[in-house]
Amino acid sequence: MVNLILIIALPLLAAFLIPLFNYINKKLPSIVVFLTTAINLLIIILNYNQIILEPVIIELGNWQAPFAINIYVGTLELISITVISIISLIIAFYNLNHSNFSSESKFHTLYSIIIAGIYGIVMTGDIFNLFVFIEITTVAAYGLTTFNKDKGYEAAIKYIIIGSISSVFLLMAIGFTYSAVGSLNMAVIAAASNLINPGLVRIISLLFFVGIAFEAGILPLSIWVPDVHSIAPSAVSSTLSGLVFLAGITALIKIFFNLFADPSLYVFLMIIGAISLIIGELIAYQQDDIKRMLAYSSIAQMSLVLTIISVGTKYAISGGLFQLFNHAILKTLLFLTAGLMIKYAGSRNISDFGGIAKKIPLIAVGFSVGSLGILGVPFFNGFVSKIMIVNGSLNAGEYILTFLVLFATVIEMAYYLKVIQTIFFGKISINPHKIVKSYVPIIVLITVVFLLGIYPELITKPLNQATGELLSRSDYISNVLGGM
Amino acid sequence: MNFRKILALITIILLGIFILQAFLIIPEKGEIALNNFGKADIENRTAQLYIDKSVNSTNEQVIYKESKDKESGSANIVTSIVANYRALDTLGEVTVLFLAATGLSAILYNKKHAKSNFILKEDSFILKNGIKILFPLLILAGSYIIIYGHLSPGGSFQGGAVIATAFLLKLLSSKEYELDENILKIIEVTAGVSFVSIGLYGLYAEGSFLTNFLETGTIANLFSGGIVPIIYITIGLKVAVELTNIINDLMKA
Amino acid sequence: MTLLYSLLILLMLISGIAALIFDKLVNSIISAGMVSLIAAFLFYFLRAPDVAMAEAAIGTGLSTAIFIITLYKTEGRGN
Amino acid sequence: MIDFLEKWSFFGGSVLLILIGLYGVITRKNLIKIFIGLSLMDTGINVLLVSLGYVEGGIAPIITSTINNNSYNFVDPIPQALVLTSIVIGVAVLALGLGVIIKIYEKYNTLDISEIRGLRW
Repeated sequence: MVNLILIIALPLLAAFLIPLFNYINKKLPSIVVFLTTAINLLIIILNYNQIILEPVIIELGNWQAPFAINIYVGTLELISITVISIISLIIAFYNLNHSNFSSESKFHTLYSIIIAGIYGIVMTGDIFNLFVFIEITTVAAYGLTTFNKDKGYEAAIKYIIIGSISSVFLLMAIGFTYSAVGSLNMAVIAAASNLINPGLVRIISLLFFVGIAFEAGILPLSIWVPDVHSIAPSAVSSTLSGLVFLAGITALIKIFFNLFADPSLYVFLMIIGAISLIIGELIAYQQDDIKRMLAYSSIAQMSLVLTIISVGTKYAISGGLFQLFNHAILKTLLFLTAGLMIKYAGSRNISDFGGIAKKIPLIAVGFSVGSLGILGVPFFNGFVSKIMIVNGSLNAGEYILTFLVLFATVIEMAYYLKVIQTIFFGKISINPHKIVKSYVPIIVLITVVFLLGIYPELITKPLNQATGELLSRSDYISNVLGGM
Repeated sequence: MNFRKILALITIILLGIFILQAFLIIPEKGEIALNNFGKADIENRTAQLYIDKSVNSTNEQVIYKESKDKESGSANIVTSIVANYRALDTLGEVTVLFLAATGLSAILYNKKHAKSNFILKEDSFILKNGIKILFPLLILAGSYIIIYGHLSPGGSFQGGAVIATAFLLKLLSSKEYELDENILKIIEVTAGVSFVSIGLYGLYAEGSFLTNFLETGTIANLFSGGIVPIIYITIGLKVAVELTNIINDLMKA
Repeated sequence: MTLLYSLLILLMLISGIAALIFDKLVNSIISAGMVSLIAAFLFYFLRAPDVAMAEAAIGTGLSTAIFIITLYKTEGRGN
Repeated sequence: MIDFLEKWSFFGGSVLLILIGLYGVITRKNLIKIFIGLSLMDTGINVLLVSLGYVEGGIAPIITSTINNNSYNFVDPIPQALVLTSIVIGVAVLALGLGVIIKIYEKYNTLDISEIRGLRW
């Protein structure tokens, strides 16, 4: 058993050391970041079997559990950090060859820290610590956005303004919670949450929603997403879209399932999510810029996950979570391949990608696999989760929701198939630019997609366990508080 | 007053009503709500345990210059929370500052080695010499605030900011003054790495990240906080360097 | 004592509004610094000397300084 | 009157400061003013957090030669620790934002968001 705090501490240590490494050799920072992500994956694998048996609670600084910061890793957190570590490893590998920025070592510093922040958001069991990790993640993302010297600054300013406003509301929610309960520990708050006045619970949870939803890509607060995701370098877009959204949704789930489990809030979440889903898909349909299209599609997918999870039945929640992890893998693949195609074609417009598949077949195939996975075609990983989502919402009697999900899939199909058609059958109309070959990340990601598509039990079994844990708050509380 | 401003005003007023009603809620019996102003409840809550320094031990009185070997050992309870009970937050916060400084230097990278073109208009004699005298005093004050952070008000953030202010004044006062970026980098790396390493040593020695693994002494003595003052010095250096970096970068931009 | 607090808070709000409506950016920045300074006093009255010091050093001192530097680097360059 | 002020001046004042800042962020066109609005919001939330932890007649949570043991009526130290963190994070984000503003000015030679493509709204 290796202490899981290491997966937060090691990237931070690496990041603090990077100026030194950069002094020794310009290539070293990217290698060090790659190695730390690899070690993180190793640590998680070493812990996997134990955590699946029972949740691990790490008390920091040797202080008794509810009184200081603690880190809680249950099954949901375990699956999340596993997915995060795999994807971050793949992106770090991609960065080995592809990060030729003017200030490269700084890019790796920020990348290393954003990964630590994402792990922190997922694992922490303390609401103020959650705020700190959210700030780490967003400030690193602000910095990473500006690495596009062309248009990055405008996107970054938008991001910073909206992020700062939401962080104020998040702090307000934390302050109100602390004032009412007298503790910042999630389990203590959960235990006391039926004692809090219901009106106050509603105000606090809405403030939490405003504070975190901007990280999770839910629409009214995520107007920054398309700008930032389309402008940032591809490795950053896939990190933001795959991993930061994953962390944001996990944090929202923690707030709305572990902290305040108030059924009237679920209706609110479902409505917000459904509206955001349809609007996201409709705007994505109109885009011609491929990365903007993918960004709006991410918004729609995240809203889908939020809506389905707030249905609240066991089956629906597992389906939503499965979709969340699928989305992380698929969007990484999509953003990486889209970035390579943009580099090759020298343009971001879908109409300029005609016939690109004949020149760079593997990348085009990667993009198609990602698209088909999102659409939920059989043998791709999205298939099982789509089925679970539709079944889950039907079983819960939410027929309107089922209809909306299917409607959204149809729109999705329209725009993804349009891109695939252009790539494979369009007329070649480009004078290709140079491209750095990078096959390994794409092949690995495609393998993962098919692996999960053909053996979904790999993830559905632990997911069912995670859903069970999520729905039994009393277990969570007694796990952390012990006999108190 | 155009349409947009009126819309903004209405939104703000609605938001204000929404937030302020949280304070108006009168809890029914058995329910809890926000405390009234001045009626914060500490009794039997986490805060009381921090004040009593009895998170892991039983409730004993803490007496100035008498109590020995109390959990975090520092007389300033806010410090003991920042640097000991909730040290992970502080690590995160230092990381945010580090991120901001790194991001800023990446943003303003192109003109890195340009000289600062931001100085006060008149290179006045009084100002120049005034700052010459003030500079060591500010550095001294900053260091004092950091080192005595666990005994008196103040601490690494305040002290770090004071030191950064000293460099700000120095940069303002003369064109010629240039910070040695290598030294800044060395301090930055050392401070950051030692903070994490202290945490990791706690993990190695006592089995938990950021444990206070040193003996704590008598409350209110200089050497009483265990690792608290050491952590505070590393944070103070880190804060001072990052803030100085930020100012330096902005001035050279 | 209560009246003193309330007056200070009123002053803080007025400087806050002033910071937003002044035409010249220098005046806005000074007003925002004023808000921070009053907040530092309020922290002192709320028995939070640590926070008061931090607000005075960081909020009033450094924030204002970096605002002024930015102003000089942008629109203030001409004057 | 005094009772009302006592109860509301801190809570109401800090919430109002947050709202004033938010109004500024939404309506102002100048980027520096928008960031002034953000820093007002930060100050407001910090005052709110500390005042939530205030105890009437309480004393600062530091054990000194006069306050020589812990049985005094201290104010809540936790919000103060949180606010220290929040102040530093605030200045970090502010500095990063202002750095980006300088770059934007270099590119467009203006700070007016209605004249900057990609920031108009």
